[in-house]
Parts: sequence; structure tokens; C-alpha cells
Amino acid sequence: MTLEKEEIKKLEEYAYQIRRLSVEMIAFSQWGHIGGAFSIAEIMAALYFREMKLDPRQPKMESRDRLILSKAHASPALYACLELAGFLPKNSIYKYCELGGLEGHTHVGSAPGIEASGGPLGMGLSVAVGMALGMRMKENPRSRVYCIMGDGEINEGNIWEAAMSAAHYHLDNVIAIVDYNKAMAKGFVWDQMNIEPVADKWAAFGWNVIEIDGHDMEQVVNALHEARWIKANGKPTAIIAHTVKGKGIETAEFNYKWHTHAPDAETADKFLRELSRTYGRPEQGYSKLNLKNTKDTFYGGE
Amino acid sequence: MTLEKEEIKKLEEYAYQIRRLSVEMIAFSQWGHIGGAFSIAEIMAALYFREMKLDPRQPKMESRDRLILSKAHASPALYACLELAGFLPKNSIYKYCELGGLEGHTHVGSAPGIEASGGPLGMGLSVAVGMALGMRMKENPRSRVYCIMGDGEINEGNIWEAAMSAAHYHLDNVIAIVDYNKAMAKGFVWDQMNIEPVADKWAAFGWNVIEIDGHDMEQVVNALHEARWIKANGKPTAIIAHTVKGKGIETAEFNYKWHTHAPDAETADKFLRELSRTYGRPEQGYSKLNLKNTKDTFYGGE
Amino acid sequence: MAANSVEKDMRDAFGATLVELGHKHKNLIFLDADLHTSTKASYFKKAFPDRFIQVGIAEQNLFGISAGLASEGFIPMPSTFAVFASRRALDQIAISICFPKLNVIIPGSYVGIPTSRAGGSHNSIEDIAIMRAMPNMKVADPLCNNDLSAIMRTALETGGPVYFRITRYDVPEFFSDSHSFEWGKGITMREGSDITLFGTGVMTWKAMQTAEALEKKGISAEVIHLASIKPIDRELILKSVSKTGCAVTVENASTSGGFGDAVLEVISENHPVRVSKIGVVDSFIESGGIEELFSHYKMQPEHILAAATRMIQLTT
Amino acid sequence: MAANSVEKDMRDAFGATLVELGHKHKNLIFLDADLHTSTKASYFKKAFPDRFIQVGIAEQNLFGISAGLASEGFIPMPSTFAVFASRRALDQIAISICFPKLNVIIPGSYVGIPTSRAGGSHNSIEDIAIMRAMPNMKVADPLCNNDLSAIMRTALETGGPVYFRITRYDVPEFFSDSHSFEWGKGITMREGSDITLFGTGVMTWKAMQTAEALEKKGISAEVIHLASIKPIDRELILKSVSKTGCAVTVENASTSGGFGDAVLEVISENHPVRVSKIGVVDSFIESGGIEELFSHYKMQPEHILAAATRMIQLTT
Ligand SMILES: Cc1ncc(C[n+]2csc(CCOP(=O)(O)OP(=O)(O)O)c2C)c(N)n1
Ligand SMILES: Cc1ncc(C[n+]2csc(CCOP(=O)(O)OP(=O)(O)O)c2C)c(N)n1
Ligand SMILES: [Mg+2]
Ligand SMILES: [Mg+2]
Repeated sequence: MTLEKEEIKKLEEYAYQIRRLSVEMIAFSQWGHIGGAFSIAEIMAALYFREMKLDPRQPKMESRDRLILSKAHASPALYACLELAGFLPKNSIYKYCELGGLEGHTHVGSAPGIEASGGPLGMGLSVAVGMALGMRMKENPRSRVYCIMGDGEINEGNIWEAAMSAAHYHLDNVIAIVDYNKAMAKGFVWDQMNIEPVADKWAAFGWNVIEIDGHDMEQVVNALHEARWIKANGKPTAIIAHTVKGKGIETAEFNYKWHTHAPDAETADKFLRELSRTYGRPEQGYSKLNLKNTKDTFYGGE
Repeated sequence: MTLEKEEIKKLEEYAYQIRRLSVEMIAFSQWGHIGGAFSIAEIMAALYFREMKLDPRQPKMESRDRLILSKAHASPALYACLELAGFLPKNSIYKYCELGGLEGHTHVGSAPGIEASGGPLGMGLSVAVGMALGMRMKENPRSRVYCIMGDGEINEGNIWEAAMSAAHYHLDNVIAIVDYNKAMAKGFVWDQMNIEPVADKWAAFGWNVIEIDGHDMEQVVNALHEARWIKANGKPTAIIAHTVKGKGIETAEFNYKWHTHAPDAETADKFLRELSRTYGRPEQGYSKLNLKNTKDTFYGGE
Repeated sequence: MAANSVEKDMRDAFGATLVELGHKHKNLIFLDADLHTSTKASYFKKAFPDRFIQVGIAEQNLFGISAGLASEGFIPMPSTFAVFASRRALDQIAISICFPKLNVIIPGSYVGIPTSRAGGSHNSIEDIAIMRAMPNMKVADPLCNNDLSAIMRTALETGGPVYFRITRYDVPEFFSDSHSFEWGKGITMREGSDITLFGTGVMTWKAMQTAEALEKKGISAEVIHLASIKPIDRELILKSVSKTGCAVTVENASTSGGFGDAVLEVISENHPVRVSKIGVVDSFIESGGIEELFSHYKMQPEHILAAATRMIQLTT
Repeated sequence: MAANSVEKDMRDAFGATLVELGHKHKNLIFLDADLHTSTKASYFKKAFPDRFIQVGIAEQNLFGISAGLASEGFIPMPSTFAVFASRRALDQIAISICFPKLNVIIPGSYVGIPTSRAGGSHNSIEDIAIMRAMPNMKVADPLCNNDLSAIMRTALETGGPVYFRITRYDVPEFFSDSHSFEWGKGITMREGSDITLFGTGVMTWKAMQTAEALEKKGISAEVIHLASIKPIDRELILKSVSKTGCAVTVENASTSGGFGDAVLEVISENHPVRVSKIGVVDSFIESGGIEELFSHYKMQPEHILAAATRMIQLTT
């Protein structure tokens, strides 16, 4: 499938906005995970603004596609999408990590359009399997459940229990996406706990496997299309997306020190200006640069 | 490696005794799992009476090999070995499931020679990995840790966490044995939760894989030899042992209804006589046939 | 209230009630982790094969899948032994189920002492403490078959997350078929004035036997059955101890954080009286015969009686 | 005992003490599940790279491996956030570690309210209840850095299984460098006659602040710090309430089955007085600022003061 240039440009603009809003909310709340939000920006853009069937006015619509962000610490990317797609009113993102606002990790109770509560890694794929089984029972053949996992996250045995069961139940309505950004919280994947040969693992657990460059929008869109329409062969599909942790800001790229780290206002401003330059947009800094920070810098640093 | 006929005969005699003692203790305690004890009888005989370095007078000897029976409900096979090998005084097996005696599932506190407490499936391989790492740190290169798992047991995610880490740490001193007896507690593996392609799974998790007929003593002995001496290549080795649940008693074979079921005295007697005939031994029945049973038949039936 | 002499395995009542509820609630789905003929969920499987899901030996997945089903509008009942429900997938229960307050009903099978010969790894004693500590979770422990059925019916009506216990122990039937259960409501099984015996689960039976023995000694014991452990019947507890002035709690579980502590909390803040807790004291239950274990862990009527007598003596 | 004004992150004290203990105990092995720079175990990694094992994001394996190492004669310290230590691998902790009573020392990092913006999935509140319910487990919650270091030293001397908490909260230093810790021994931080405030962990600081505020109102509060939750100092608890006649317990955790219940158990059986428990009441802690959350969940000195005043009024 060849995509029109225009469509790709539109989606890349969304990826840019997802990154911007992520920095805005993490800097404002002084808490959050930039690296893992950035590595899925293209994937989230492609899902929310092209692939997934969604209606912000009917967030529970039966025929919708479902997304479980199993690596729930990347919640800023999700909240950004929900705001950009109209599930949340403008500026909701500044309620990130506020009491009564958007939970630090995704939580069903925080906002419409969030399908599962998370935080502990490794649990989302099981929830996705449950939804997929439920959709089957409701005779809803069209909807798909997407589940985004981290590469470190798939150390968790719960993932493999879920993977085995998805294959056993022929759930080709489940599409797993592994954000293979090569880094975990405290080091590189190959060093801390090697997951290779990762494609073989999913294949041996009974899945179709597609490997892509997760920052190449055309590859992302095509893989999602293939997973939904071509690989509907009774096997669930896993997309192994090769990505870069922190992609888009030079100091954060491939740098696990930016796994969890809230930039101060000045740094946030610098990051956002860098982002605009990278994307060839008019330079635009941090919107709250001049607001006095009243919050504890919590996870800050590491 | 070709084995002498005599050696094979000796080991087969042990397998026979393991089965006999298992029936004796399960019938006497009115609790236990015949099917999964029988399917590993040859493997246990080969380990305890040939392959493993052990000394019943020094059950904690540093240079010993360690065995973790992760499928800890098959404890009768282990207790039989411990008694036959002299770790336990004669007739200890009649303390099976007695207060202060041998726990229903393997427990460190029950007897010398038991390396780990168990019962919940899926946990033993992690303990084996810990021991193997410990042996490395103590610069004990000779000892091996064996871990016997059920085929249903490898549904558990904990197994795959452990498997990934054993490969990551190059623990070729860990030898995993999957008792692929095709049945779980309540049905067949392929039907309840398919584990195929099981060899591919272990290979994709970074293990050497050897597939054998787990009731062919020569194959069992050779696989253990190969795992220890030939495959010491920095990868842990998994032996996939194709077996028959309940092997040795016709009504129990390949029959998950005998997964957990305590035979009454008459049935135990029948079973033991059948066993002697199958093994071409003088017919010998249940030793406690005429003792009045005073125990609740607990799991009996199913 | 007199005990009916017919004793029947609680698991059969579980299976039968499941089928009844399956007819009533078309969106009830049963999920099994390779134990359905032990738990007797096999009755449900036979009646509703399409609403029975086998997940194999994978309890984390069991509860995760249940969360997914619940968010699709089904009422999943993920089932395994109580030790695994409480210890093997607790993060999943807490965050995938309790945090979003999903309608998941969790039966915990084979609880406490009567799990008997299976031994320390299988005899569930911390499940009350653990489940009670889960925010949003409701917890119940039935005395007998009709109590269990009533709890199951109410659980389906009022919605989850709910955890209830099933004991493999032959208890006489104390209630009629039309017995009903309400969250936060206890039942006065027997009135008395000298001490209150608060029981939950099958231990209320042992409390009843104790009350009879106490009566022979001229001591009048009130027996209150609190199947609903969370929420708990604060009013009934306080009314009773205001009258009797001391109490013993009895549970088929560890005394750390469980039922006894739930009762203590109410009493201590509002009407402090002397209370002794009967249950397993910080110990694994090793293999053994059922009554032998009850004796070994000092949970028989004679032990309850001794505790009651001590409480009364120290109080007056 | 006056609080030293220097406030330092408890995690740094943890890291520094780890290194000290690493020198002393050559068989101490640290196991990490991808969090060592957060927990500050990185200090140990740097000092003893060969005794630091990274297991990745796999907590079941973390505790299972620790069991294996312990049975080989090492003293493993498997480390993760407290929510995962208590909820993600509980079956492994119970059966692989506690049942055989292995020498495993478990630090639970990031407990309770001060985990703050991470939210409901990360703010550990049930860990005291859960760990206390594990047979053979000892449980401690330090007030300040020197308390933590003392607990760690004692844990290594007396052996596991041990669980202790680490709070990411700036608490003044109450003890000297030579402070020592003994299992089952509490500390009278301040004598008083009208009420006892029993505190554990960082909440003892809030109890101290409450006592000062009460003093201004002419109420004399005794403050007892019980870092050792299990075993607990029965004698000291009873001696104090015999004198004061009522009490409040304060903990940075859920009131279900935790520290408060451990105190209640002792009091109720032996010397019943009125007790109110301060802590999180059956609720997940959502994201928010630290003090904002302490206020929202009614765990500030003002709330302790209100509870204390109420207990005193109802008692006299
Ligand atoms: C069960 C569990 N263990 C540990 C953590 C703490 N934690 C949060 S993010 C993270 C690293 C995740 O790495 P990865 O899956 O690779 O995600 P990404 O690189 O996309 O951020 C860890 C260890 C957690 N949230 N859940
Ligand atoms: C975690 C856990 N879940 C459930 C059980 C109950 N259980 C005991 S044995 C068994 C079936 C085991 O099947 P398999 O692993 O194939 O063993 P085998 O066939 O060798 O008996 C089950 C489900 C358990 N012991 N542990
Ligand atoms: Mg990553
Ligand atoms: Mg099997």
C-alpha cells in the first residue's frame, strides 16, 4: 500500500504534537517518562489518527477499536492523543498527575477513552486477550485490540502466558506492538536482560511477526494495515517496532537516563525548541516557562 | 554412548520401585498424584541412580548435583528415590502427608535431600537459576541443577522469566526437563492450552533442546549425559521428554482422571500386581491391603 | 436456628448454584485454570460450554483476561485455589480489576485447614487478610451450602469485585434454601449474655458447638455469624459486645490481618472490650488429617471454649 | 529525643548502608529488577559489581532466584518497588522463601503516600498487611535514615526472611549514628499520660508533631515508635496504654490488616482501651502532591490530633 504524501505529513504532524504535549505535561507535573513516550509517537499517531476506528463522542461504542497501553508509564503519549482526538477538553494535559486529574499511569477512571488501568508492567496483553475473547462472544468481528508493550516489559512472564493463550484461542483480532527501543529503565536491553531472538520468541508462541522501523510512518501504517487485513489468518500478530528511546530530542535519544526524568522549565523550553527545529516548524518553546514551579521534582534525575 | 544391558536393567528396576513406592504411599495416605509421578519414573531413576552426584550421608555436600522437582505434586517419585537412595530410613514413605512427616508437596523441611519447597507450579526453574548462579559464584563448575517441570506447568509465565534469565547468564549448569506427558490436571495439553511448538519455544528462549522418549532408559541416560558434557556450550539445556501420564498402569495411562486420585486398598493392590506382571517380576500386591483405612479420601476421584 | 443433619460437600453447592446463576445471568463467564473438576465448576462447563474458558495453568493471565472480559460487559468468574487467587496474581487483581472497580467475581476454593494433606503450599490462610486489604474488594466466607449459594446470588446482583471462599469441609446445613445474604449484614445464630463468639465461614459451626459446651457450664454465649467480612456489620458487632462485654473471634485462616482484625477494628474504636482471636497463628499448615490439624493449630471448640472462659474471667 | 534538622533522602541512606554491609557480609548479593538507580542500590553495584545481579523486569524470577541463592548460602537482597515486592511475586515469597524460612532480606522501596504522582498502581499501602500475614516473615518500617540503617544491620545479623520499607520522604533525623534496632522492641519517643500515639515508619514524625500540638492544648501524649511491626513490642504497648488509657495508631499504609491491627491485637486481648487507627482507609492513592495527598487521605497531624481528642473524650 502506498500512502499519499499528504497523509504521511498529517500523521507526522500528530507525532510531533504528541511529543510536544508530552514534554508540556511532564515538565508541568514534574513527573513522567519522556523516553518511552517519544519512542511510540509515530505508532500512536498512526493508530489514533488513521488506523483505529474511534469516536470521541462515543468512547464506549461497541464497534470501536481498543488500545491497551501496557507500558502505562508512557501515558503522556496516550493523553496527548486523547486530547488531540477530542476525547478530552483542551488543556486537560495539565491535569497530569494531579489529584482528581490524569493518573501518572493510565487509569480507566481518569478519562474517557482509556481502556485499562496500568502501571505494573506485563499485564496489558492479558487484558487485551480478555477483550478479544469478549468481542468474539459478542460477535463483533471488526474491532481489533491493540496492545503496546515495552521491550523490557516482555521480560515479564505474564506477557508469555497471554501470548500463549492468544495463539491457543486463534485471536487474530489481537495486535501486539513491541516498542523495541533497546532500553529499559536502567540500562540497555541486551545488557540487562537480553530478549533476542525476539521475533523467534513470538513466532514460537504462535504469532505472525512483522518487523518494522517504528519511526518510519509509512512502515508503521503499512504494518498496521497488514496486521488487520492481511494476517487475519487465525494467528494473532506481533509488530516488532524498532525504535529509539527518546527519539526526537538529541540528549534523550538512546539514553536510558531520560527514561524517567522531568525536565525543569528551562530544559523543557530547550527541548520544545529543538523539536520544532527538527520538524521544520516555527520555533516554539515551553508554554509554562514563566510559571513558578510549585511541585516537588520527584523522580527527577532517575 | 552405549549402555550395558546390566546398567539399563538396574535403572529399570529402580523405575519399577519408584512406581511401586508411589502407589504404596498414595494409597496409604489417601492423597496424591499417580499420573505425574509415573511419567517421570525413568527420568528420576536415571538421575538418582546414575547421573547425579549425591551422598546420602552428606545431603548438603557442595559438590553434589541439585534437583528441583518443580512439579512438586509428583513428590512421591522424589520421596521414593530418597528412600531407595538412603536419604530416608526405610518405610519413611508411610509418613507421606502426615503431620510432621513428608509434606504433600515437596518441602525443604520434610527430609534431607529436598532442595526446594514447592506446590505452586511454575516456580522451580527460578530457584534452579538462583542455585546455578550461586554455584558459579562459589566457583563450583562441576555441579548441575536439574529442574523437572510438567508440560502444563510451562503455561506459567514464571517459567519463561526464568528461561530467559538462564540464557542471559549463560547457565549451562542448568538442565531443564519438561515431562511432556500430554496431560494436565483436567484435560489434554493440546486442548486446554497448547504449548506447541514447544521445542521452538525453548530454542527461541536461548536453550539447547534435546527431544527424547522419556520412558526409554537408554535415551534418558544419553540425554542426561549429553546435557552435562556435550552441550556445555554456554547455553542451558532443555530436555523435552515425551512421556505417558500414568505410564505403567493401564487404566491410568494417558488418563488425566488419574492425575490426582488416591486408589483404595483393593485398587492399589490391583495396580501393584499389574505392575509386577508388566515388569516380569513375582506378583506382589499392596503391603497395607489388610489395614483398615482411617483417613479421609480427600482429593479422591478428581 | 438448628443445624440440618444433611452434610454435603460445599463444592457441589458451588457447582449447582453456578448453573442456576448461569441461567439467570447470560453474561456470566466462567474461567478456569486447570481445576474445574476439583472446584466443581465442571457443572457450569457442562451446562454452558460456550461460556466456559480454559486458560491453563496461568493465574496471572486468568485474572488479566477476566479484567478484559469485564470491561467488555461480561461478568467473569475466574477460578482457582484460594492460595493462587490470593498470592499468584495479586498485582493483576489489584490494578487490572480492583483499581477500575470491575465486575469480577472471584471464588477462592480449598481454604484453610480442611485442605488437609495437600500441605503448606495449598492450605490458604492469608487470603482473607490479602483480599480485605484490596481497595474496592468485597469479601465473604460462607458457613454452609445455602450460605454460599446466597452469597453467590448477591455477588452477581450487587457486582464485583468480590472475593468469596469455598471450604472443602462437611458442615451441617444451618440455613433454608431461601436464605438470603446481604453485604455488611451479620446473623445472630444464638443469643447469649456472657460473651460473644464472632464466627465466619465454617468456623461459625465450631463456635456453635462451643456455645453448646459453654451452656453446659452455665455460660451464656451469643454466636454471631459474619459471612460478610468486608463490609462488616458494625452495628451488630457493637450491639452484641455492649451486652456481653467480651468476645472471641474464630476464623479458618491466619489471625494476621483477617476476620478477627476486622472485628477488632470496629470494637476498639467504638466500644473496647476484651477480645481473643482464634485462627492460625503465623504458621504454615503442614499436611495432616483435617481434625488432627484443627487440633494441632488449636482451633477446635475446646480451644475456643478455653479462650472464651479466659476472656470472661479477665473481664469480670 | 529531638529531631536533627538535616533532612536527607532515605534512599541515600539505604545505598550507603548497603555498601557498609557489603563489606561486612561477603555473601550479601543484591538483586535488582531494573530499578537500581531509583532505589539507590546503584551504590552497591558500584562497590561490588560481582555481587550485583540484574534480573530485568521479572519480579517472580527475582524472588525465585533469591530463594536459590539463599539455599546456596548467600544472603540475597531482592529489590523492587514495594507494590511489586508485595503483589507481583507473593506466591514465590510465600512458598520459595518463607515456607523454608530462607535468609532473604527484602527491601520494599517507595511506600505509601510519598510515592505521590506515580499514582494508584505505585503507591504501596497493602504491603504491611500482606507481609505481616506471611508466616516466618519479620517486618519493619523505619522512621528516618539512622533507623533504616539500624534495621538493615540487624536484619543481616538475625537473618531472614525479612521485609522492610523505604520511604521517599524527607524526614528529620531522630536518632544518632550509633542507633541500634532490635526485633520486637519499640522506642518511647516522648512520655505522656493522656493518650498514646503509636507510630511506625515516617508517620512517627507526624505523631511527634501531633504530640507537640496536643501539648499546646494541655494534653499529654506519649509517642511510641514501633519500627518492628512483626514481631511487635507487646510489653511496651501494654505498659503505655495501662498508663494512658487510650491510643491512636498511625501508619503510612492501609488500615486493613497492617500496623494498626498489629497493635490492636495486643491491646484487645490483654488490656482493652479505645483505639483509633490513622492510615489509608480502603482506597487507592491517586496521583497528587505529597502533602496534598496526606491531607486528602486525612493523615496529617491535624487528623491525628482530632482522632486523639476524640479517643480521650470518649474514654474519660
Ligand atoms: C512490574 C513492574 N516492574 C517494574 C516497574 C518499574 N518500571 C517502570 S518503567 C520500567 C522500564 C520499562 O522498560 P521498557 O518496557 O523497555 O519501556 P520503555 O523503554 O518503553 O519505557 C520499569 C522497570 C513497573 N512499572 N512494573
Ligand atoms: C500455580 C498452580 N496452579 C495450579 C495448581 C494445581 N495443579 C496441581 S497439578 C496441576 C496440573 C499439572 O499438570 P502438569 O504440569 O502437566 O503436570 P503432570 O502432568 O506432570 O502431573 C495443577 C493445575 C498448582 N499446583 N499450582
Ligand atoms: Mg524499552
Ligand atoms: Mg502433564
